[in-house]
Amino acid sequence: MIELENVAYSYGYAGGELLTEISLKLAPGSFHFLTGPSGAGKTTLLKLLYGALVPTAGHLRLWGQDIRAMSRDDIAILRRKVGVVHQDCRFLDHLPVAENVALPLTVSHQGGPDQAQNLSDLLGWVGLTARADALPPELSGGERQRAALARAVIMSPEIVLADEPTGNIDWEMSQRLLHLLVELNRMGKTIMIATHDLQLIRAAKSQVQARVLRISNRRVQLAGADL
Amino acid sequence: MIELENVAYSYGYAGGELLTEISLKLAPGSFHFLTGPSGAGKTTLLKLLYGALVPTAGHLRLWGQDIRAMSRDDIAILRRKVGVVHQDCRFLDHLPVAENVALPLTVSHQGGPDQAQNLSDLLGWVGLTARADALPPELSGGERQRAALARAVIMSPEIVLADEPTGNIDWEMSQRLLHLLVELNRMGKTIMIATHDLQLIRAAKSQVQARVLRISNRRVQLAGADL
Amino acid sequence: MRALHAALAFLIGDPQADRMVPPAGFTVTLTVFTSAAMAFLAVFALALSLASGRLAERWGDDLAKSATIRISAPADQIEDQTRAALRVLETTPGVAEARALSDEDQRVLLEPWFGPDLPVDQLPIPRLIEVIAEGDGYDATGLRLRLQAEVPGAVLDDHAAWRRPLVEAAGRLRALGWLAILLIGGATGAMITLAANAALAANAQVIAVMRLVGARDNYIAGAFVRRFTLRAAAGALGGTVLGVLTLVILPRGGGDDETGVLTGLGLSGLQWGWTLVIPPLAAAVAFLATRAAARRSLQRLS
Amino acid sequence: MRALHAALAFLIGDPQADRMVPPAGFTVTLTVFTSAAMAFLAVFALALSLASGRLAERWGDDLAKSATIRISAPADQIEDQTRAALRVLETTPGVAEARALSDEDQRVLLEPWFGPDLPVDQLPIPRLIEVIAEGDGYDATGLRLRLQAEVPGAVLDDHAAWRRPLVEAAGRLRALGWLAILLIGGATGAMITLAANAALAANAQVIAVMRLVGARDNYIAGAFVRRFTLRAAAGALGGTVLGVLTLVILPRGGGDDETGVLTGLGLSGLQWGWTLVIPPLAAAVAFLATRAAARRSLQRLS
Ligand SMILES: Nc1ncnc2c1ncn2[C@@H]1O[C@H](COP(=O)(O)OP(=O)(O)OP(=O)(O)O)[C@@H](O)[C@H]1O
Ligand SMILES: Nc1ncnc2c1ncn2[C@@H]1O[C@H](COP(=O)(O)OP(=O)(O)OP(=O)(O)O)[C@@H](O)[C@H]1O
Ligand SMILES: [Mg+2]
Ligand SMILES: [Mg+2]
Repeated sequence: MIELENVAYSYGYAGGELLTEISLKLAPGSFHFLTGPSGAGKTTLLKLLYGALVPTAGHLRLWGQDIRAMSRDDIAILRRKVGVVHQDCRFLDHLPVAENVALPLTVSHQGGPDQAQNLSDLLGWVGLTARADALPPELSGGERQRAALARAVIMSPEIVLADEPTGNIDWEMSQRLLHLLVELNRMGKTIMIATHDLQLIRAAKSQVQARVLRISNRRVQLAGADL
Repeated sequence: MIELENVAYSYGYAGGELLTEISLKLAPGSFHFLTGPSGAGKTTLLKLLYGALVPTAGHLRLWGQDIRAMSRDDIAILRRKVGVVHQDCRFLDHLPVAENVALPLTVSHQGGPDQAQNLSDLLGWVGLTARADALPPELSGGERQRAALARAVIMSPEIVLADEPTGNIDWEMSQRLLHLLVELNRMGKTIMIATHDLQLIRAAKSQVQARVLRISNRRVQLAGADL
Repeated sequence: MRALHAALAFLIGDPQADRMVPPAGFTVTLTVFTSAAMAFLAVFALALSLASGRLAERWGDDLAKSATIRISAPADQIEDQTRAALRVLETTPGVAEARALSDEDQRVLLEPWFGPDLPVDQLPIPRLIEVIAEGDGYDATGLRLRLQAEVPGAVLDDHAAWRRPLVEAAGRLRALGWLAILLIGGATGAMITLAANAALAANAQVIAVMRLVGARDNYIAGAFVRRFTLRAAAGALGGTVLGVLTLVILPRGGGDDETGVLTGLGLSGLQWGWTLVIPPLAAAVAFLATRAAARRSLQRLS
Repeated sequence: MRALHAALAFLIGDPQADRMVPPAGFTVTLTVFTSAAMAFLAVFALALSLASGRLAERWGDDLAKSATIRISAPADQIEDQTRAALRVLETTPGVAEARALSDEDQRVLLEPWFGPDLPVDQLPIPRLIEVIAEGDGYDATGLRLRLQAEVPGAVLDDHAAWRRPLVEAAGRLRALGWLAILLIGGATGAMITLAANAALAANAQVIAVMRLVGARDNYIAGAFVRRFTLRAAAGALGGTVLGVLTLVILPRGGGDDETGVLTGLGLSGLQWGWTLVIPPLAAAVAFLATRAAARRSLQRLS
């Protein structure tokens, strides 16, 4: 569903390409971790995957379409199949958490009654039931990340791309979130998580077959068994 | 230097007090960790400590002054003795990283030549020399956290309050940052770090005498030896 | 029919989409206030223009009947000279009509000076010819020269000519009013554009979030454009109503004489209809300005 | 001296502090544009006010010398009645001077009608009295009644009274101009306040960061206030210069006759000085508006 062929990306300042020679295929139902030192380009790679950035070289195909041939509206429609957790979770600060989480449904005109049930189940699972009516600026750091994850998965998208989703969350809650993603993966969804948390990767590996990708030296490599 | 006596805090929504009966003394040269589940009130407690929030009950004294008796200008002056790393690191987005890091010096009119040396040493230590001229929105998540830590310590403040400073940072870099804080502590500064990262706490305990506080059940308790 | 339908759909909008734009904020207040203030000023400029327009017309009409020619000559020559003067006037471009006054007419004219009992027929008083101009009027200097040559006893007295600059002044005032309206319209457009841009810039996060969850450009832009257009229209409506009320309340002088129009600065009859144009015009300006601003912002933030 | 020093320090500012406020942005552009547009309109309103003011004065002066009293009576009574009329006029409030015209004066007056050869002394023509009014003038109806009672042959002819409504109109126009200036000033203040508020709201993060690093309220507010005041002053200066240039370029009619002042709508001599007041006034409005906005914002975001 997402294919990268020799993709390179550069933000255009001195220092040249940030990522180079990246060839990667995200098959349906696969589970990936993405690691690498801070500033290696994990967020950049995820942004390429959901069309927020366009490769400076190489080919990137999303569901068979070349990203360069897509209009902004095409990308908007495509985003409805991709759930994204941003590293700096952003919300509509004037709408309560529940509405923010349901935003993807609203935008694609799908707010039905079974979706409402779905929403409250999801809020319960990420532990935000009590804060459903709060405004996003009133959330704690970890609560924001949980709300962002809930928003990313509410449409049961075909791919979930999560950027450091547990950076501000305690271990128990991280486990719950991981469980949610593992469940989605078992339903055939593709998952990719960028993280520094090696413990999280270990925990996942005991539950699903996860590939660990590592960005080092501007390239993406399969990480060894040292994890 | 900071004393809390029976302090309570409530954001005023249903559910009552978030923190209660908190009595705490931060002595000069002490090293504290603050843990607790997401949403327990770690950030709230730190905000109380630097005067961004005022207790709803109890007494809070900063350098002997009661917080309720202080004007906004008093608090501003006091902030110059406190280095803060926010959980969501905020910067002046139109100024380059180096200027942002030097902001506390600028505001207190202290930008001399030795400070410039200090600044570049500090940027080197947190690994931002190459990004010194970038604007904050061009930084990666981890780079932002490192810049925020650099900004917090540039004045060699008497207290450093860091809220989840390594949430987006890889293990090696976290060690470097911890080292910086340990060095400051050895110079007599008081450090308090809110974190979920148990590995970080363990690493610190092998270097300095650190107390681990845990917020649970709305109160602050000394965590046991299980860490 | 389709345009009406589109306009209705626009007015009703998509309540879901509208919720995504933060409801209040200073840029929104600014838009309402700006369009209200500008509409208020526009009403005044409009009144000024229309009033000066009427003034220019009336004074212009008066000007047309403004000149007399006086012929003083020995009693036996006076008839000949009068005929000669009338011949000259017939061939003068810009003169619509020329008529010698009868004794009775002259008596009426002189009454203010001598009272009603003047024995006009016994006095050696001159003969008067009334000249009625048309269009831009005649060339007074040229006419004087010709009369001097052909009718030695004739003197042209265009005693109302001093009003001509007044008529011109009224015309200029009217032009100035329209210029002010144009300026006000342009300034309003620019201010609403800037306010919309400021709002869009302040809501960069809203746009980023909407993009992230798969909202299309039209959906995002629509919400902003609708909000600004409706606010601008509401503001303009308020400003217009206030302006009209002020005009109505404003003390008016002279009544219905020729100067009353300027004195009262009021509008009359159908002219009030012009003010109805202001709010939809402001809405249209706001619509175009905001749409352009939204498109540019969305392009830039892509 | 101290005020000057403070003003200078304000203008120079703290370049370090100024860097903390994002330099550009639509709210800043909006401020410049708004104050420019408003200054431009203010120049026009000022010109309108001053020109109508002069017009009202001149026409008012003319009005003062606008009436005559005509006394027609048998030759033997005419001197008595003239004296009686002068006595009445002496005790009429609002009459500055009254003077019976000599035969020579009358000949000059009648010349336009009868030519220079009229045998005034041989004709039963009435005696004329010139009445010069002062202040608001006299009560014409009352005067008429008194003359009717005491001087049967007298007729009051205030033949220039038709100008009175014109003078009133000019006065009203002047008042309208000042009203417009007030409105423009108020609207400018409100718009700048709103723009400053919008800028402060958009820069909540800047304020939060500055607070975090220990900046005092005055330091933060100062940076915003300085930026807005300077921009508003610059905008107003530009708008004023443009407005003055437009006034200079605008074609002017009639020359220096009594109506020329309105026609040209220009300013004369010292009046140009008034336009110099506009930019500092705009700056003062901006200063006060922004400072109030900044204080409120800092209070709210504390
Ligand atoms: N918009 C931008 N313009 C210029 N440079 C950028 C921009 N965004 C990121 N960078 C730079 O590109 C590099 C990679 O950034 P990226 O955010 O992809 O890193 P990351 O691997 O996600 O790091 P982290 O773990 O700290 O989040 C960083 O050095 C960053 O400074
Ligand atoms: N401004 C606010 N208004 C209302 N409620 C708030 C506000 N800020 C925080 N809260 C609530 O108070 C609780 C504690 O928040 P706090 O940020 O202190 O948690 P935390 O311990 O730092 O959590 P995390 O580890 O997730 O950062 C949370 O439930 C949060 O929703
Ligand atoms: Mg990242
Ligand atoms: Mg927190």
